[in-house]
Amino acid sequence: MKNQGNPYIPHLATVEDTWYETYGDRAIKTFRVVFQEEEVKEAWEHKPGQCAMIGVLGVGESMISISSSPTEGNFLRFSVMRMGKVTQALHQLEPGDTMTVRGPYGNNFPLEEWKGKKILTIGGGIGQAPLRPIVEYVRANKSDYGDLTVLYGARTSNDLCFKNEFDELQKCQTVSSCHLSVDLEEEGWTHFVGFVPTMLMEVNPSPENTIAITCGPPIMIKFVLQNLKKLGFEDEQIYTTLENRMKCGIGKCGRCNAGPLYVCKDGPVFSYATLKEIPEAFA
Amino acid sequence: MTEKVLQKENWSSFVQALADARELWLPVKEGPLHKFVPYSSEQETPVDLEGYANSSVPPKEAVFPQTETMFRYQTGDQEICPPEAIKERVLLGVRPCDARAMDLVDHVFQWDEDDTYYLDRRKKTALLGLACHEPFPNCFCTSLEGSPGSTQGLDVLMVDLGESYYLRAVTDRGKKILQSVESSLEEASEQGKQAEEIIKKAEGKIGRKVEAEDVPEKLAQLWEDPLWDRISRACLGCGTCTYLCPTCHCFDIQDEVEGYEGRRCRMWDSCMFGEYTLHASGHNPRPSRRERTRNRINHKYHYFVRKFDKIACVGCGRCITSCPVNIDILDILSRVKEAL
Amino acid sequence: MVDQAVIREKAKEIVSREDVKHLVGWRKGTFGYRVSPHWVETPEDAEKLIFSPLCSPNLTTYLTLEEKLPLPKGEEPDRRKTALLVKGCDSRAAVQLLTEQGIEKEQVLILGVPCRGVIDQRKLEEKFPEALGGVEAEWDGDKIRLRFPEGEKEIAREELLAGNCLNCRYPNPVWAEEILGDEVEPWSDGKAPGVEELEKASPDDRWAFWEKEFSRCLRCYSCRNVCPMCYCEDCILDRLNPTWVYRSVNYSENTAFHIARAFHLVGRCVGCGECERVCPAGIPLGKLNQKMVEEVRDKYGFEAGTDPESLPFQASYDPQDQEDFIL
Amino acid sequence: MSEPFEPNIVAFLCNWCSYAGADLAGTSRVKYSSNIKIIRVMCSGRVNPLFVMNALQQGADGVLISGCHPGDCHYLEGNMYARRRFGLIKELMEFVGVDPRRIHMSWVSASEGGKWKDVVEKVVEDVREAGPFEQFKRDKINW
Repeated sequence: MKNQGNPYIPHLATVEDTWYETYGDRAIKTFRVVFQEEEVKEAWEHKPGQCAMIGVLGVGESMISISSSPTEGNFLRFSVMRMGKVTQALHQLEPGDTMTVRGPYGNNFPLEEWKGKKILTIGGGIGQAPLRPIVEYVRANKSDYGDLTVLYGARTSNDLCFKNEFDELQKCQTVSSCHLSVDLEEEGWTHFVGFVPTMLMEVNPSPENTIAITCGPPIMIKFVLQNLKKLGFEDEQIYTTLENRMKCGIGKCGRCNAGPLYVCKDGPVFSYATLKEIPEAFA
Repeated sequence: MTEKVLQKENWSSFVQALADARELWLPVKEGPLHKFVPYSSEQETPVDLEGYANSSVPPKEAVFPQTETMFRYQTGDQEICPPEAIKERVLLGVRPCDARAMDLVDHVFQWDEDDTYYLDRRKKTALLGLACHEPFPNCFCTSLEGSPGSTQGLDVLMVDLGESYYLRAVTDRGKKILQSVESSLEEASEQGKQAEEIIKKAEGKIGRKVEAEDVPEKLAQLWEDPLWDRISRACLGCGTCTYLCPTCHCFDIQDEVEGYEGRRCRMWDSCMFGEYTLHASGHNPRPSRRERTRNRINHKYHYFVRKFDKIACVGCGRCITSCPVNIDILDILSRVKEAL
Repeated sequence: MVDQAVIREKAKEIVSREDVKHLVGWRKGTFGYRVSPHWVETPEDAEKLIFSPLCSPNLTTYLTLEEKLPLPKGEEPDRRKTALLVKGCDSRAAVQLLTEQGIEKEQVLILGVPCRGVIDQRKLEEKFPEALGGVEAEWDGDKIRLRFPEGEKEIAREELLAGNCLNCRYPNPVWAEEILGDEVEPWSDGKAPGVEELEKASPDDRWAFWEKEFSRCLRCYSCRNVCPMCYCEDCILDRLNPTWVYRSVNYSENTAFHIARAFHLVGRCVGCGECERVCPAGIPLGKLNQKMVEEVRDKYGFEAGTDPESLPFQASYDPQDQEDFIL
Repeated sequence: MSEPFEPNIVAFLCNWCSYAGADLAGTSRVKYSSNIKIIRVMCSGRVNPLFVMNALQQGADGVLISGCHPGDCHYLEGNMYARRRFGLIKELMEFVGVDPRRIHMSWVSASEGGKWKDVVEKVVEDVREAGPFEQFKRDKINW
């Protein structure tokens, strides 16, 4: 979305609503923001998987994946984990404050190609944020896709994001099966207990005409990829997103490269077939 | 093709005429190093280019400043105002390798989205190049399709004939510049041939070379090779080789606030620094100098080639000269070639 | 005098020992007068070792520069010693690191080489431009002999030595397992003329001098990374939260950087002159540190890296410290 | 004569002695000039020379560090380290060209409200003589 030609000048957006997904020192907070200028609001379109540079004037910017699908409405949702200087400033924003947004950046999940296929999303911790737009998009265009399976786990039950939405997901029929997991036994927890990769083997999805997308901490992705291979998934059927430190978002500042690929331009969505040859991808 | 000759006596009137037409930048000696700075007529030291092999800090500083304000704002009212536009300017005394380097860096800043800051400065900057007649011991531009007299990227090429300079306009912008300083110039007769010999002689003086054709493929297979440990062992992880490299273009973006005024600015950054790739979570995909040195060499001789089909190095030799512990890129390339 | 053959023999013997990982010395560089650090792991590598007035790199910095990366499960860290060739000032840096627990005693094997002062590369380039084509250097009494491809030249030591070597008080290694070569006579009381002359200038002239120097700084941080005393994992300059020193390059941030770094070296700088040698902008950082070295020596009687049992200077105090400036 | 230059002075006061001393000066209605901006720190030994640098960069014209008298320190030796540290930072700053009258250190105990007033007046007078600090002030640079 050009801004008088200068790609670095951000648009101003107002925080409409914000709520905490998880608490603690690495709290996760979700923001629903709307652009202040009308023509920016109209001209903006993003696809699931794309990210945006959001930030606070005077503090800085960081690249966060847009966790709302375009089918949900004319707003943007971001789920931000509190880690450094910018995310701390973002966490202090209350409804009515102003946030700077520029983008959308990066490629997107190739949902057009996936038409007619079954969709399997495997998320871990904050990894569910980039996957959420896929779930919403597939639910909105239910007829185009096969059945949708959502696997999502976190360390403890209050580390799970989008809890309220999962209750509703499990009931509605647009999602064929939804599995939640926590790492350790907890009283009052009825679903699976254990790591996400082991839950994946439990659920044992068939690789036939299925696309698997996984996001989460690097250690989880490593084992999920191994298990998916064990289940017979081909490299072209597996997709993941990479995270690297980004500053410009448009392939100029040079720091987000994983080997020859720029995560901000050639990614963040990659198929495992491409990532296999890049040794630095999982560094 | 307009060819002119400038006698060295009226060199200062030539400089003054240039400075009146456009904002003039030229290499001035500051301490032990030459640096491109805007010319001010009341300069104490007389401006001449004797004993100037090449500027220590490349002229990229004129089109890609070390610190550049992207926009200012008042933290209270969130109103963003970009900086004022810059004036037309001319760089005098640019070496041909630096001009070729600017062409290479243009690829990055024009790829897919235009970096308006860089491209605005680039369009308004005319390059008045000076051919080398006394190459530096570490120059190896001839091995990378460069030459002490190459005109790629230059508007005017100057060659030092001894007591006069031979000037040849390469682009029509160069022609306009030569016309605007007509008064101090004379018509050239056979100085053109003299200039060719000087350039030929200078090419012969280039002592160091490398055959770089097969380097990109070899680098692709040397990812886990122990040669990277041996090369990067002495490295200090400082930013000298990248800050002084004309084809390095990496930058960092930071916000600075002073009272209620703030600005977002960008400044040079180096892939050899640790926090260049440090994630906020503390994870660093390139934790030690070994990965960073490997990445720097791969970026210039492998990744850039895969994306733009050109090697991002012009053989100016600054990284060899300026490295505090003498890590020599030609030594690295020869080890890469021998490793397979 | 130090004979290179002795050093090579010693290196071969040390490297073949079981408990030594490698030996770090100097070897001839890839062009002109340059010398670069050299890792000796096999006896053949030892053949390239040299020791001459061009060997200015301070190798102690490599003891703390090696990153300690997390090891895969089950792999034991390599506990073998690192052997190091050190000149007088380098050995003081090793002692200072020892007193600050930057290194452990069993981790290092220090071999001292008495030094008669190293050449200032900028003075060499000015006086002998042809040195860039290739040169070898040797001490010869109070002269330095330079061997160029086309012939030999001699010059008085004082005209070529680096500033900090001219006023060096510890040419002989202060602490070493072995000294390879006979000791030399110290030749200076350690008073730097450059510092005195700047002290006499008026505050405005001093500021004008330093402002011009600091505005040339590129913030490439080679002075910080080469310094054996600068080995913090998370340097205060890289902190973002809060950002103490902004990353933009202007004389205000540069001055804050240089004063902060100079202050972190008070009572720790051993005067090896590396920060001044490696600075691409040629800023006389040695003068800044030398001023504080003399200040600490005259007023507090403390010299960095001279006594392995001493407490770090800024981490200790003396009831009789000067307090005339306190209201 | 134009009105006198009003310096902007940042003071780092140790919580146990000097801050209490300044508090005592306040409660006993002692008048002292308002150019002093007080920052409470737990001990004068906590004050990092970078605080002094940052204060001068961001517009302070003078810096005062005040701690307990030798022997009174709540942490036994914090003021001793501070004494050595700020004796040296004054020398270093002076060598770079910063006027020595801009950086002061003082011992003020919790009962010395009067002394605190005298220290403040002397520091304000010194900094006023030294004039506004322009040398490496931050906002002077052309953004």
